Amino acid sequence: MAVTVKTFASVGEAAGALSSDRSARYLGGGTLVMRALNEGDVSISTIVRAQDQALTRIDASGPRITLGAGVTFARVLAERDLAFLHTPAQSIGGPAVRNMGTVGGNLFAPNPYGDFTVALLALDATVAVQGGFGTRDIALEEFLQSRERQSGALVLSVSCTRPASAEAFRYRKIARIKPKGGSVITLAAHLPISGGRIAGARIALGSMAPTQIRARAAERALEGRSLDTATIAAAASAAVEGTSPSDNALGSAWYRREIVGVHLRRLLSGQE
Amino acid sequence: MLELRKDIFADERDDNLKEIGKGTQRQDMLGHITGTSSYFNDHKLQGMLHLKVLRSTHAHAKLRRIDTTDAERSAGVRRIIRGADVPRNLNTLLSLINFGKDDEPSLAVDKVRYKGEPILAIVADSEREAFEAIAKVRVDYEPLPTVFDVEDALKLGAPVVNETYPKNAFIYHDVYDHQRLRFGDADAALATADHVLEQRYQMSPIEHAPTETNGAIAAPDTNGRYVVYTSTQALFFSVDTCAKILDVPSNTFHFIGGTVGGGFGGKVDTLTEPLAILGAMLTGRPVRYVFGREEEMQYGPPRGAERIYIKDGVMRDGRIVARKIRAYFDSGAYTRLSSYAAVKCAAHLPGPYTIPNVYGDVYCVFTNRTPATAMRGFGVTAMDFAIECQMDKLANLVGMDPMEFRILNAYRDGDMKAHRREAKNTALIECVQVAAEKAKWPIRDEFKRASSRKDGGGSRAVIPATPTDSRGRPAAPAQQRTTYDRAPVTATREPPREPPPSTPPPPPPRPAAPSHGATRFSSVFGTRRR
Amino acid sequence: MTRHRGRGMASINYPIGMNLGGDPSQALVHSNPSGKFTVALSSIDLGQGMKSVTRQICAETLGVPVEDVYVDTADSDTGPHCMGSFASRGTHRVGNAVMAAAREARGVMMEAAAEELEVNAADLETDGRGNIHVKGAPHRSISTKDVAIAAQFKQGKTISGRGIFLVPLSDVDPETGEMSPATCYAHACLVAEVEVDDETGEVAMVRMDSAYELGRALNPRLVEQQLVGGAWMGVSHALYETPEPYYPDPAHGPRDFVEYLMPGPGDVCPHDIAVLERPAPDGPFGAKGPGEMCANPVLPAVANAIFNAVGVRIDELPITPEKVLRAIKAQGGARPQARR
Amino acid sequence: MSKIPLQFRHNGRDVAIFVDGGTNLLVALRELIGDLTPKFGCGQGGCGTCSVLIDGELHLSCLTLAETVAGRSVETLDGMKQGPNLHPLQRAFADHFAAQCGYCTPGMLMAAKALLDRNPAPSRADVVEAISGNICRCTGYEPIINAILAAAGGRASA
Repeated sequence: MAVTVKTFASVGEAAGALSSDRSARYLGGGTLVMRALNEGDVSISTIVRAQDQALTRIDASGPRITLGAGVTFARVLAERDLAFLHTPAQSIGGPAVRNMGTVGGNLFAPNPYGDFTVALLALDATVAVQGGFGTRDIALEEFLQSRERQSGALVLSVSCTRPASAEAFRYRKIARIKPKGGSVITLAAHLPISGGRIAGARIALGSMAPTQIRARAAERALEGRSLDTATIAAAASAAVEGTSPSDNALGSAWYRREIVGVHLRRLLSGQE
Repeated sequence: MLELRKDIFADERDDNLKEIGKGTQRQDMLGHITGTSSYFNDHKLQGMLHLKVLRSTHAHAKLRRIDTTDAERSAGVRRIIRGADVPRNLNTLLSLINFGKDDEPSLAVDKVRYKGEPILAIVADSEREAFEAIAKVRVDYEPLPTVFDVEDALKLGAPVVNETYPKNAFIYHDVYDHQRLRFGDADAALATADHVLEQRYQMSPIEHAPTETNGAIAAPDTNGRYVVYTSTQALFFSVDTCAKILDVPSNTFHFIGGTVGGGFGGKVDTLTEPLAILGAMLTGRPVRYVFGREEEMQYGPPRGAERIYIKDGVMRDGRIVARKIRAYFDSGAYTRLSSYAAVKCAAHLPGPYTIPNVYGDVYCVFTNRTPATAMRGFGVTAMDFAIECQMDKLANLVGMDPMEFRILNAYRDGDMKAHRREAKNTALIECVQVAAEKAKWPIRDEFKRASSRKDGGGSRAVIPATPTDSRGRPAAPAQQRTTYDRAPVTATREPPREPPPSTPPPPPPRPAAPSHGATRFSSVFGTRRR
Repeated sequence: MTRHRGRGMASINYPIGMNLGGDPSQALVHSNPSGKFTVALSSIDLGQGMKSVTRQICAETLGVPVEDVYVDTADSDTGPHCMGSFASRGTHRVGNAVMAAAREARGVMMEAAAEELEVNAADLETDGRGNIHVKGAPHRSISTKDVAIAAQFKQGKTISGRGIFLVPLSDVDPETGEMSPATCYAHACLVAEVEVDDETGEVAMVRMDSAYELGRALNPRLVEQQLVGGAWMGVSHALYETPEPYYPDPAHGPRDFVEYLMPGPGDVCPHDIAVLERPAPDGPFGAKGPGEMCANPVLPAVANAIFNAVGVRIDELPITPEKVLRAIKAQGGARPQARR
Repeated sequence: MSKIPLQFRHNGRDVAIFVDGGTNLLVALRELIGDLTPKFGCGQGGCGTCSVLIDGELHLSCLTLAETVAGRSVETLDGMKQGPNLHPLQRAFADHFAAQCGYCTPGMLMAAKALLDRNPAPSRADVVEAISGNICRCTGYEPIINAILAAAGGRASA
């Protein structure tokens, strides 16, 4: 049985088609769904597409920015107002993957992929999901925890905080291969400063758990303090707390635990 | 950046040549840069079908039952191929040159020995339909105990991976479970050495990772022949292997290789051609069988892992007096080419150095993993890693510069090598000198003056007294006298459960007619030459 | 300081071809009536340059320009038997077979030319530009094209040749391992410089310097391709590659090029190469074969450089950051050795 | 099952084919159009051998649903030559011996073209980034990087 492709003009119709067919997958950039088809995943027999303009909209005007789920990494990189997201976007794939892969698709990419989502998680992102009965916003952290059950849902957009300054947001992907490689671990830190003190620290980690997670102990070590050597050291040593990394082809759980603090320290202190 | 050092060994060369030595453009470059070089898959054939195999999900299991009822009814399915459909469902690659016993089925019949082993093949109108049908096959496995470590595999009571070799080791010369090298008295020399260093080295398997995966397209041709477009690195190896497995004369096939998208040793094993041709024979249509990338990475054969133990004796002045090596090649579940890798490795000992006492035992061991094969540097890469790390440690131990330590111990023209042949045409010393110069690594004048052409031979040319092993040895027949002249048509269709009886003495070297189409590559095998 | 530099070296030799079944290869060479030659092989070009190097060998032996030779490979109907492309045997074994075939074809060509010029064939020589002339008398000359026409349409001669190269099999003594595994050996020595991060165990290549001895560089550009690409593969084997990252535990095998690690274009380091040529007595124009050995010295040189940088010995490949980090921790920190 | 009609521009020429549902662009180009220059290397997006330009942007044809290129322009290596003349990138690849087995070459050239079309004077880092999605197993990348830099510099020689 060949695959059926269903293309809709609106996200509502697409969402309906998705939720009514367990063998249906939404086709974003193709890097997940087309790969699965190429590799003989016969659980997919329907591809759903939507040509809704809303999916490719970028709203970068306010303190919270919104990216349509269909926005590609190349488009993020082309947008001057999104400079704070350029490093994470640039860390995805090679140029072809960045021209294809989308912000929405990245939310579903399993380890060792999904690096952009690490950045979003540190920026307090929310995900707008179109269900059978309309749209709802879900905190990204909550979305990720229920990701396995979200395959019937259609992501419309992602919103996140715009950091107050370039200094306030840092991102680093640790890969074995340069300049493009799968993540050993990925780190993002949002450190808003208020009156010289960090207020609302967010540290997010990739490849340190089954999904992208927040490093809450490290956040606590930073909260309310100035970003000095002692604070950084405290955050670095707390980085591993609450993580549950696995072994995979790129590194072992042991190694990830060993280096997460080192890399967090380097990230926060601006070292290479 | 590449520099030709024409000044070195100039007296041994005639450089008055017209075409040789020029950086002439590659004959295939224009094809490559315009995308017109033709690879096996660049052939579009009318009505082509697609073949996919069902692979074992267990590393070691009995196949209790294979139910293809639903798969047969699946849309687009033209043919399901089982082990019983393969005319001679047991082969080993080097049987073409009389080396080793047939030990590997094209499609597993009663048992799988590694995860990913092909169990059956499905030929369908499209790849998608082949995948869909494969998903509908039900296999009832009875898992068996597995063994993944080479030394565990050789222990008494280890699970038997491959019944053809019930002790999990390839048998050399019908006698030993390893290839040996004996030169001088290593134990005695170790006892008198100033320092003894024993170390363990381990090399992981390595995947060839050519950008083009393994594959073949087979199509019925005129006159009952089949044209086969293939990625093979060894065209006649593949032709004759297919002739043997499919039990037809070798001129049934017209193999066309074209350009190969990288091989590195990973396209020697004739993995896809036999099933593609059989599919074409059974359906009368062109059939394509191409590995996906995950198949290539996990179930295409890798360079096998090796574990190596080295024990060296070195004197305070830096001379190595003894080297004792035990090495294990992880062959995976079947022999493929690891059997020969061990022989090549034994001949390579003790590396490019003149050491008066050398002792080596090299094992080819079966484990429940993807069968290993050749790769660039075959049989040598891992041993060089081990030997050269060891050399660095020895230099450190005696407080010598590692470059000078290499030059001191380097083999030179006229020296006797451990495999009992005179070293000739050597150039290790000059390589060390030039590399040191390039890297601005200072070495002392006496080492700069050393030469591969000086100070060899003499006492270094002697074959030392070599003690025989204490245990009596049976009269060893000449190597690999197991004949490849396969017993006429009592073809084994599945792996034997019992080890086959010991081989009879070799028949006359040239039977009147071969019983099959495959060419015997070596009718002179066993001719002793020193 | 967390990053340490170190240098290490290794030297190796490598046997050319294999000792199995005599390791034979055949070649056929023939001319068309325009004096253009075809080499027919069943041998395979998988990127190493088989077509190109045998083309040059054939042209040199025939005494014609390389443009007048075309090499056809990989066809079992038209190409005679060859063991295959492996064991660094192509240049040496196939090259020798092509040389033998070209020599035979040259013999016929010179006889045909001699008949046209009414001289003794032994008095003729080729100029490498498509002409055959009397030694010492370049004006008494005939083009290979005219020779080919005469041979085909007047003299009834086939300007063609057959060649085979075979090293008779050497039996292996079961007790001592006595054998002749190869007839010639290539050599190499390589220095690797690395930088090791003692907090993460990451190893970065800084540079390589090497000397490779390979009999003769029949085509230096092709040799360079092998040595540059081969050394890259050596780095890859040393630091990255494995289909079983937890060997002998078979779990977590990579499935794609993200999980199967090989150095990327951003991991490439400068590599300065010297090529030495000590001709092998039985090599075509002395050539051995650069293809297989080029990666081999890199692996131990990198391992030895890591020791020089941080004082740890990693004896298991690949040398992953995890292995380096574990060793540094077990040692109680990096211990840089004397700078080289 | 019904086939889906699909029209697009292929190397400057309008083409019309019928594809099965789910067919990727690589299969459409190779098996339906007959353009064999893009190669199958992995089907996973990891090797870049199937790289093509879609409306001037580098894409992986194996991960592109064929029908999404309807009405768009697809460029492959088959369209790179300018008449009988090689593109400067092709000449530079030849001059630098930047191909061995040749299998990655079509994808490399498309990735390089995507770079130079936008950035005619790239740095080495730009070149490295531009080919970072393309695997080469033979060359060690160095000759490829040098070839692209040379083509950009207008000196397509070694």
